[in-house]
Formats: sequence, structure tokens, C-alpha cells
Amino acid sequence: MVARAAREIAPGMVVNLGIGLPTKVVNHLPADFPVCLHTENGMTGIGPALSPDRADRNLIDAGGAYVTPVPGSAFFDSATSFAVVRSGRLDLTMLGAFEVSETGDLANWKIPGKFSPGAGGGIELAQKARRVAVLTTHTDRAGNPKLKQTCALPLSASACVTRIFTDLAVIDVTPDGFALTELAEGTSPEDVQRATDAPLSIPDAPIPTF
Amino acid sequence: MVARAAREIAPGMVVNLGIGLPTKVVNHLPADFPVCLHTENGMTGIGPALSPDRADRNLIDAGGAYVTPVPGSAFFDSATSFAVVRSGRLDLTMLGAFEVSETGDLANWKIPGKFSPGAGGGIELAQKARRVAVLTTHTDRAGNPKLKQTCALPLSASACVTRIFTDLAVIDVTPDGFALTELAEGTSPEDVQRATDAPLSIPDAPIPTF
Amino acid sequence: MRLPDKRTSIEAVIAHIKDGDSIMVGGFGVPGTPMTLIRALVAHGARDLTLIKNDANEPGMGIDHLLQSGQVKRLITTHLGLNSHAIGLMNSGALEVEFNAQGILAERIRAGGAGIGAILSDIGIDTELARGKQVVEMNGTPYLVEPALRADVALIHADTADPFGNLAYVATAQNFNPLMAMAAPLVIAEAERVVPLGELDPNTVHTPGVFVDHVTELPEITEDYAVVRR
Amino acid sequence: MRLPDKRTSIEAVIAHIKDGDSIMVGGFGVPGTPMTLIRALVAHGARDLTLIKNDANEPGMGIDHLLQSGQVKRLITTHLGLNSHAIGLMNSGALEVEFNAQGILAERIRAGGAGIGAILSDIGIDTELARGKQVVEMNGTPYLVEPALRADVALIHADTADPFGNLAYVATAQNFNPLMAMAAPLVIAEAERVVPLGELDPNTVHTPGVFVDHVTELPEITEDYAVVRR
Repeated sequence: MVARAAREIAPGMVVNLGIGLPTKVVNHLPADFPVCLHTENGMTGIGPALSPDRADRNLIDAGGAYVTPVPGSAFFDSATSFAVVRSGRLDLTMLGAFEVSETGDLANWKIPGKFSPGAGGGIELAQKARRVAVLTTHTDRAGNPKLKQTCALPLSASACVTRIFTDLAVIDVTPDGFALTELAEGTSPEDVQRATDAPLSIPDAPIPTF
Repeated sequence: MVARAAREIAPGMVVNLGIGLPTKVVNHLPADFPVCLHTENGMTGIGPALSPDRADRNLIDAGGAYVTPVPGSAFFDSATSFAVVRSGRLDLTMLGAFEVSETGDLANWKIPGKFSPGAGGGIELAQKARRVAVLTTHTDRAGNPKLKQTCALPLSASACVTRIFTDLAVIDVTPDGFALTELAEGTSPEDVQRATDAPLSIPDAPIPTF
Repeated sequence: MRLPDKRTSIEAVIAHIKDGDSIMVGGFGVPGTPMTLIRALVAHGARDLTLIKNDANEPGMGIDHLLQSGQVKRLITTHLGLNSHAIGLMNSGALEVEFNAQGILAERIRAGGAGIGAILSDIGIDTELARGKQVVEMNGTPYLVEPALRADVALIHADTADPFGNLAYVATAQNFNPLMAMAAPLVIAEAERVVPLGELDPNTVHTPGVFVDHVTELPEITEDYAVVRR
Repeated sequence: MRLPDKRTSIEAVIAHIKDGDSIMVGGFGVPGTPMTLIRALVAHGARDLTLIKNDANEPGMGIDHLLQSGQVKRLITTHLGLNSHAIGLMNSGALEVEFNAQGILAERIRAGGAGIGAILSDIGIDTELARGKQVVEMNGTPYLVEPALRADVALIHADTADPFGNLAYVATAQNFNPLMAMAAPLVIAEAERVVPLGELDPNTVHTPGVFVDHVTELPEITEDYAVVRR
């Protein structure tokens, strides 16, 4: 699924990869792929991550991982960093999710009573990136669907997600709700529907696999 | 009067000197005087002006004069430059004036129908510097008083001026109106009152001269 | 990963500009004014332009060429004190002029670049600059609403650039350039030098290339950029 | 003219802080966090503090020392994800926490430093972050009023400083530091190196010294600043 998500990145894009699974997308981009990776704590042009032994103590990404620059990197303050996001210069963000609704609402920052560490930069990424994709397991650890008719959890932003990459499928958010677009190798449309808490449009044509 | 105005600058101050007469104040500061001069177009630490022959084409002050840096100068953008002004980091500005009222209102940017080139940074300097002094001839070229009961011209800011340096006198703006504080050598209080279009408090004690 | 290359010719980038466009132009006086891009815009001929620039340069310099060629309908600025020609156009009604306090123009442009709607400010609140502006009370204090300003195009002058569009300015040629370079969907930068990727210190970049669409190296530093002898 | 010298000892500058003060603290994770000033503030003992910081560092690091010593009443932040201790204090009611969207916290601090009253923003307008906020319509579109944020004191970590207080940061240790360094009437900077006046290139200063009140050179770069091995 991570490799599939990586193919979503078109040459020349400015991309922010959220904490967790999305961060791993970078490992699936060719070395000479023309892309600009952005991180909220004030950097464009992120290179490969480093182990603590070789790390620069002053150079982390927003998730706290030690990273490297590439030729042409730039460092800037937090206001400028979110200016990139809010002014429309971020072509794509890939985020994790607790829940995604069939209208593209995203909940990924708070589980009342259980987990409320604050949203960090997640609200602005979800609301203002030109395109928001979600990269997540199809169900949570307890097996509950994350793709739902409506989100029960507090939203990060409404109607923001356009595509979801899971371990089972690639699903688009359309005006008619969730549409199955691609399947993971060995998965059937019925498997995906069973794990999804909302109706799924399934095309008549053969469904590509990844 | 310019030399007298220069004595208004205390060690350690951050000062903006307006276009025209105020700019000349800098020539009366000792070489090792600890002060930080600011200019609106984005510089702190202004050094002496230069003739065009020796000038750096990229280094001007807000009036367009070619200036030099001092050790410890900094260059910054126009937003940061006015952040200095509006956030209270400017201890003193000295400005020119068309009119000053006895309540400290300042008009120095527009003569309707005659002169309306825009206010530039003058509004913010007048409204936000911690202390606003005016440096001006006591009367205009036609001999009309510039110090008045009320300003007839559009204001730059109201109740902002606290002290006025003219060719005739140093005058403070007090809750009771204009107060004569110092006299130019060879000038009498009556001379100053005659050239002033508002009542002038004249102290009983001997008045210092400059 | 490698960062994309955004180097283009001046003619190719100026061709993007259309009649009626709003255009931010960097510079405060001569320093930072993209003289070569301005000359190319004169040659290109786009009309009915709205220019946003701190000042109108001086007669025969910078954006005065665009005023003289009649390409400018409206000018959003802070003062025209050094350009009697621009003042004449304004007074005759041939040029519409909107004056902003200088730091407020800077903040409005910055707000446009930062993707915020407006700032609340008390600058000029008791002057005629407040006329016609929306007033909002916050905790009982009135503020003017100063809306964010964006443009269709921004024309930027930098000292040094790299192919990705990272820009560095020098001295007081910085002024409005870093703000305008964030506030348009089409940002065109001319640079005195374009150096290979990796030669600009990532810590001293003033405008991150992520905001810049096209970079062009100046073939020469013409007399337009020289010290002015008044 | 020469620029004033603002070098002071850490003890002398921290002595300015009083019970009940609001204090901005730079840093995003370890980079840019003024670890030594924080340790000095713990030793100083001022109580009932309001801290403004992007995050709460991790247990046993940075501002967590101030949380552990019970000196903090209120924390204005964006997320506490890496500090379970801070989350515990919040959940138990021992620590009042105000969450802001990260870029909005940055803009509110910048607005404080820029001397503007507030920004109008649509960030989080349809989320619970909008609760209790003033809403203003501009041209028919609703915006949240996000008031400027200032503090009594700002604690800043820089890589290099000069005696006037010009500051330069490195890599991602920049983050909130340049914004906070403008947003308090008392700005205290620790620097890894203080170089003689004139050694910092005026073009690459991140924080002009005009905003800074005290500069102190770190006697050593302690383990507090080191790479975190999780």
C-alpha cells in the first residue's frame, strides 16, 4: 500500500507526508524523482532519514525523526512553513486517519476521553493542502472499519479527503460516496465492502490490483 | 536646532529619523555613541551617508539616500521593518511637520489639492513610536505658523507629538498645551509666541538657550 | 529525490501575463526593483494592469515605464513622492491610485502569502486612511479590517537564486520582495546570479523556492540598476 | 554610532522573571529549545507561569522540567503527543492547556511581534477548535478572529549571536524562535556562539538585534541538546 501511495506523487509536486505510515512513502520514490518534500517544522527538500549515530541534532522532521537535506533545501520559521500550506503551495498531503467519511471528512487528531494530545499541524494540512490523501489500515486494531458514512470523532477538516490508500484497496471519495478504484493483490471487492462501514461503488470493469 | 535635537537621543535608543531635516541629526552624534538607527525600507544600524561615487547601489535609506552599514547592522523585509515600529521597539522617531496642534496632533503627509503623494511609513511612525518628536522650521516658507491650536490638514496621527524642535525654540506638548522649554540663542519668548498660533506657557524661571 | 528545475527565459515567463492582470512588483526605490522583467512587460504590452508596488520609482525608471506606456489602470502603493509623472497621471484621473500605510501594505501582502484572510490593525484608525474600511471590535477595542492582498503575478528581483527558485536578497534590495514572492500563484524571479543547486546555504535562503514558479538569470546588470545621481 | 552591547549572564537575565509571568519558549522538539535558560528558570523557581511553546518536549527534557517542578499553571501549545507526563497533568486538571493549530499559534505570535491586533483565519472553522472564538464576516465569508499573542518574556535559542543581539539559527532549530523573539518586551537569547559585532553577515541575520534585550553565550552544549535515542 505504501508503494502504491508513492505512485500518487507526480513529478514536480510539493508534498507533505504525515507522521506514521505516510512518512514511509518516501522510501518508494526513485532517487532522481523531482519532488519537493515539506515538513511543518520548517524545511523543504527533505532527504533520507538517519540513525541517531549519524544525525544532526538540529535537523528533525515534524515527527521527530532525524533527516538530511538535499541540494537546494531551505530552512524557515514556523509561520513561513504554514504559509506554504495555507497559501496553496502544498500540492498533496498524505495523512493518517482514525476515521474518514464518505463525504471526505477526516478525523485524525482526537479520541475524546482517550487521546487528546492536540492537533499540531494536522488541521491546516487537512484543510488547506490542494489534495489530501489518506494512508491507513482499512480497519483499526480491534477490526472496526475506519471508512464510515459519518465520522463519530471530532473532525480535522470536513470534505477534504479525495483518495484513501489502505492495505485492502484504493478508494476514491466521489460525490456519490466511496468508490473502489484498485484492489490489493488477493483481496475481493466483497472483502473491502465487509471492512467498510458505508456503501462502496464497485465498477463493472475489471479492477486493477496493486 | 539640529544639534539640539541630537541631544534628545539617549544612549541605547532605537531611533528612526524621518526624511528631510531629521536625517541630518545623525551628523551631530559622536562616533562612538551607542544607538541603533532604523530605516523603514529594512535596516537597523545605519552608518554615514555616501556620495553616489562610493555608494552601494543596493543600500539606501527610506529617503533614497545612499548609506553604509555599521558593525552589527541587519537587513530585513518591509513587514519586519514595521514590526519594529508597531511592536514598540522604536524608542524615538523624529519627523518633519506641516502642522502640529497643541494636543500633539501631527499633520505631515498631505495638503489636499496641492500635495498628496501618499503617507509612506509616516502614519505608523507617528502613531506607534514610543516617543514622537518633531523637527521643523517654526513657520512655513510664507511665514505661517506650523504650531497651531488645531490642525487644518489631514492628520498623520492624533496626540502623538511630545516635543518640537524648531529654529526658534524647544516646545513641549503638555496637558495644558504648548510649553516653551528652551530658546534659540538671540530669540525672545515673545518672538516664539508671535510665530505660534496657539497660547504658549512661558516659565517664570530663566529659559535655557541652545 | 531531487528538487525540480524552474529556470526559464524572460520572454517565456512574461508571456504568461494577460491583459487585466494584477501584478506585484518588488522594490523600494531602485534596490530590489525587477527592472529587466519590467522592461520585458513593456515589450509584451499587456494592458489594464493593476500594479502593487511600494512606490512608483522615479520618472523614467522602473514601473514608470509601464505608467508611461499606458499599461497601468490602477496602482496600489504607499507613496509617489519621487515620481512627479505618476502624481500627474493620478491628478488627471488617468491612473487610479490606492494608498496604504507602508507597513500595512507589507502586512496585507504577507497575509495573502500566508493564506490568512485579513489582519486587524489600528494603524490610521483616526485618519482619513480609515475611510470606507470595515471596523471590528475585539475586547471592546475597534480595529480596521485590512484584507489580505494577492495578485495574479509577482515580479521579484533577487541577488542569488538556485534552479529550484530559492532566493537570497542583499542589503535594502530585500524590502517587499520576500513578501510578494509568497503572495501570487505565479511568481517570477529575476536573479543577478543563478548558482547550482546546493550552493545556497539552506539557512540563509530568504525566499524558499517552494513559493517560486520561474527563475531567470539576468544576462546583464544594466544601467537601470545603477546608483541614481540626482 | 555603535550598536549597544547586550551581553548578560544567564543568572542576571533569568532574575527578571516573576511569579505569574507568561513566557514564550522557542523550539520544536529538541532543536531550538533553550535548554539552559529553562534549567536556570527551574533553579530560579518562579511559579504560576503561563508557557507558550509548540510542544511539551518529552518526559525529562526541556519544559518538562518546569512541568515536573510544578511551576507551570497554563500551557498554550499545539500538541503534547510525545510527553505522556504532560498529558497526565492535563487530564488530572493540574495543568491548564490551550491547544492551537500549529500554524495559527505561529501566526498569533507573529501578530504579537508585528504589533497587529489579530488575524482573521478560516483554519478549523468547522471543527471544535472554533468553539468560543469570535467570528467576523468579510465580504460574506466568515472568519475566526485569532488574537495576537504576546508574553512577558521570550526565551530563545540561537546558533550564533552578536553582542547587539542579532541572531542566526540553524536547520530546523529555527521554528518558533524568530517569531517569539519579536513578541515580548523582554527577549532573552542563549546562543551557542557569540561572535564579535560585524562577524554576522547583515544579510543572513534571522532575528535583528533590535528585538532582543539580552544575549548570553552558552558555557557548554550540554547533553540536553544532544540527539535523542528513542
